[in-house]
Amino acid sequence: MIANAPFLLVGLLFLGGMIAIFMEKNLVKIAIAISVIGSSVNLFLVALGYRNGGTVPIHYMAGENTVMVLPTPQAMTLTAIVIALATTALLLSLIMLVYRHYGTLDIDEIRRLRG
Amino acid sequence: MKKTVFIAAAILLGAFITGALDVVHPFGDPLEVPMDDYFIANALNDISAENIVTAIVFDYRGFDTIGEAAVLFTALTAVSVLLREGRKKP
Amino acid sequence: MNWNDHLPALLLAIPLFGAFVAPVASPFGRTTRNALLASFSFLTLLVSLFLLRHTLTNGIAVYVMGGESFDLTLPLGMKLPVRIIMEVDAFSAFMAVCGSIASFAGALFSMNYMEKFTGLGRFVSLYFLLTVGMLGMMITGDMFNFFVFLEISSIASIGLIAFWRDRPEAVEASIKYMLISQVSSMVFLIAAGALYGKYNVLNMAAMGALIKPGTLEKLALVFLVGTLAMKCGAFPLHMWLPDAYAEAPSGVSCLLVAVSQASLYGLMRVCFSLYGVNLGGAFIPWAMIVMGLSSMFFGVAMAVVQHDIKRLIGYHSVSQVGYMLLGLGVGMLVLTDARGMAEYGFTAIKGGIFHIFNYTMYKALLFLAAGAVYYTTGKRDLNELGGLARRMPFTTGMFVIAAAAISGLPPFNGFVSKLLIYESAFAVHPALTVVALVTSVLTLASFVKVFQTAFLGPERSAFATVREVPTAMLFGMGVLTLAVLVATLFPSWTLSYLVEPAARALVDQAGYVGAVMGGGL
Amino acid sequence: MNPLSVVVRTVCDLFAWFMIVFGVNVLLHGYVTPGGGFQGGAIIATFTAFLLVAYGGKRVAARVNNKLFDLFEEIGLIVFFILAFLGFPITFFFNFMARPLAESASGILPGVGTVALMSAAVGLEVTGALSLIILTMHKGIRMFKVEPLEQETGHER
Repeated sequence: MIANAPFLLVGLLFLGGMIAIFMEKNLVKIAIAISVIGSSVNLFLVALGYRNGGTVPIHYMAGENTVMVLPTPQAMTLTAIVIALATTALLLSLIMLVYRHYGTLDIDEIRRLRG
Repeated sequence: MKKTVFIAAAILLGAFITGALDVVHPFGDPLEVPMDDYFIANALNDISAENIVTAIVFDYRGFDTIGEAAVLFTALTAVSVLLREGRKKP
Repeated sequence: MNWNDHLPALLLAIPLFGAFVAPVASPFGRTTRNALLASFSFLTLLVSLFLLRHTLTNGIAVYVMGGESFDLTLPLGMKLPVRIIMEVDAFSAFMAVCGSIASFAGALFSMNYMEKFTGLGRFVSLYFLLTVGMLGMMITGDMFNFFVFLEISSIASIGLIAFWRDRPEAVEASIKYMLISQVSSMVFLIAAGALYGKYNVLNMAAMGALIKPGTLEKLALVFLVGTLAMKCGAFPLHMWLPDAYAEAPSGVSCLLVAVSQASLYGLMRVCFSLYGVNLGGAFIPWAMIVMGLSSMFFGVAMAVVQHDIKRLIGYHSVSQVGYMLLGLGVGMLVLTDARGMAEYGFTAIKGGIFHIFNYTMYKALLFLAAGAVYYTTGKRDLNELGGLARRMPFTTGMFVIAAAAISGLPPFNGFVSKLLIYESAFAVHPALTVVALVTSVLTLASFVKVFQTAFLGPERSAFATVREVPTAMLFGMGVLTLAVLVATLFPSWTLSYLVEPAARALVDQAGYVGAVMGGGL
Repeated sequence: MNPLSVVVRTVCDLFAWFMIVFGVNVLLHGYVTPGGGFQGGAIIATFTAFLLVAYGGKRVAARVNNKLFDLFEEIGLIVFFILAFLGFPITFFFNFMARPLAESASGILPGVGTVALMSAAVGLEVTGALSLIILTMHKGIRMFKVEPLEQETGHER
């Protein structure tokens, strides 16, 4: 159980992000919470690829050591980070527009489309 | 009332995810990794790439990378669509 | 080299290239831009039709991205695939044809519809990227690649929904969709990562061969089903869907309908091909049936009271998605039971798949017709519309065809697929059919109301100068009308030559797995 | 954004250029050292952010040409696509220039073939795209000064 601490940390981060999304009223804080969730997913992918005693997956840096950490999750994380960056930029632009139109960031007051 | 339901749902989801992560495999000890071992063994010999991660990103899983470049391009396009200067109403 | 073997890559490469060159080409003026939009989406449609023909004659097509040969799925000395593999069976090709027809029609429609607005080079680019995301989700065979295309399609649709950024409602709909889709795609990535961590493969077919029932698999299944059902607009989190469909420009709404079908495709792929016989009990099928029934009922109940014509059609989307979930859920329920499958399960799956085709066509047509009304009158509120039938005869005719098809009036294609779903759901429990029938009646009532208030009645003085929409828009609607009419006039041909191979491919997990893993498993 | 003090601007003048050199280094050696197209591109794009913070929006908007970044981004994307497309007689994305380790000891282009070229192309694309995103979002602040918000034509008939 204690050896799985990285996975539990990922779960806690995710939980914190989810609660922040539901609790917070401010759109910028919600954007931050979504970033936290994205980071927790990236952390999860990297943690999946760790092998005890493994080295960096680059041949001339690893030297004679043949145990390397898994490279695929690192490649996946690279992709996921860029995607998270792109979505954060878009989300912030949308929030700028929302503030321009509604004059508020409170999610409860943005309600022209209810019903 | 609504808030309580949401928080309960969030906690449930978080607990689910924590539970799922706990049974993946013990941290630092993946059991069998045929795909990654293939990459580690063959990246240097096949395409003489020292950096295996780069070899995966641009060769073995290169199609993901063009998707990723497309995501960045999409985000740029969407941002410039949202914040464009429109024509004024006459 | 044989071009037929490279069709899966071309299907994605053509619209992707169109998206990349659109910003370069758009300064050359309106004609160049429109020619780009029309020609590239037509090429995509053509490639998808060839792909469908190829899969119907030659079976499942696999395409290894970057491999030494397009069909060398397993590298030398390996039992598992390492590269990204596109896997196109009859079901994927069928969905890709639906999607590219909607994309082509929306492109033709948008040429005139959007011409008064700014930022059109970017619009074309985003439109193609949305098409790429949709088609990529439909033909990929790799979990992580599916996630990448999911993100492309959701980011592109967010940009397009908020395209009229000077309307507060559009921005609000867009941000609502963005919050939901971001959380759901992160949960999808967690589930995909957990499955990768356990089995060390990312290919869906290989994962389907390796997967064993267990705790992790069950949790991952719940996550995958939940996120993908959310993205295709099923009941508990359907709130984004009518807003997004109503506020997007009409040509885009037409494509968004097909994009939500791509999420439904992912859901079916996960349930049938990835898990298949390992679904583990009746929980997921029943969850899907209940989700379908409640989407149906609440969607139509909300639709009846709407005044905004596009919002009304958007709420009907929720209820129509319910039919497909019901049909495919009933089929999933008897997946391991050969007798039940032969008696009613296969019929249900056929009904669900046929309904996907019908729904994409007539719903896209309805959105385009509503867009045509908005284009000529500038109004979307039903209380301000009236007497348009004489002014816009073609639009009215096509709207009537689509409305009859969606309400399931007997000669039309909507009736055929709904009948297949009714009779198979009746074998599970009569109450399912009752709910479906009530939904159908309410759908009819609501479309009679729309037709009566918007198109019939006395002519309003405000619309004295209204004229029929330009030819390109009529062509866009005509493509979809043609598709609806083909499915209406030749239902048995459609069922036996298009729908049945697709249903067979969907049920055949061993075939899907075997195409990648070889015959050994 | 207002320009910061002269200290910051001098430091920016001195050191921001090293950002570009370091980024290009990371970008070009992606296949041997940690790094690659995305990382290098992101480092180069930091340069734009530096300028924006140190010199303020007005001066940057006057001096920096968005067309340049547009060009970077388009060239990167299209080169990447064409490199992927050139593998077509075999498969899309086939690494047609790759040679095994034994044969690739000499020569200007290393045996990784398209990996290095694609990495450079992606680096160019990421540089352009990230810089443009920053500049566009910064330019978007003007929305808050215009009253009322510029309306689109075309909604009315």
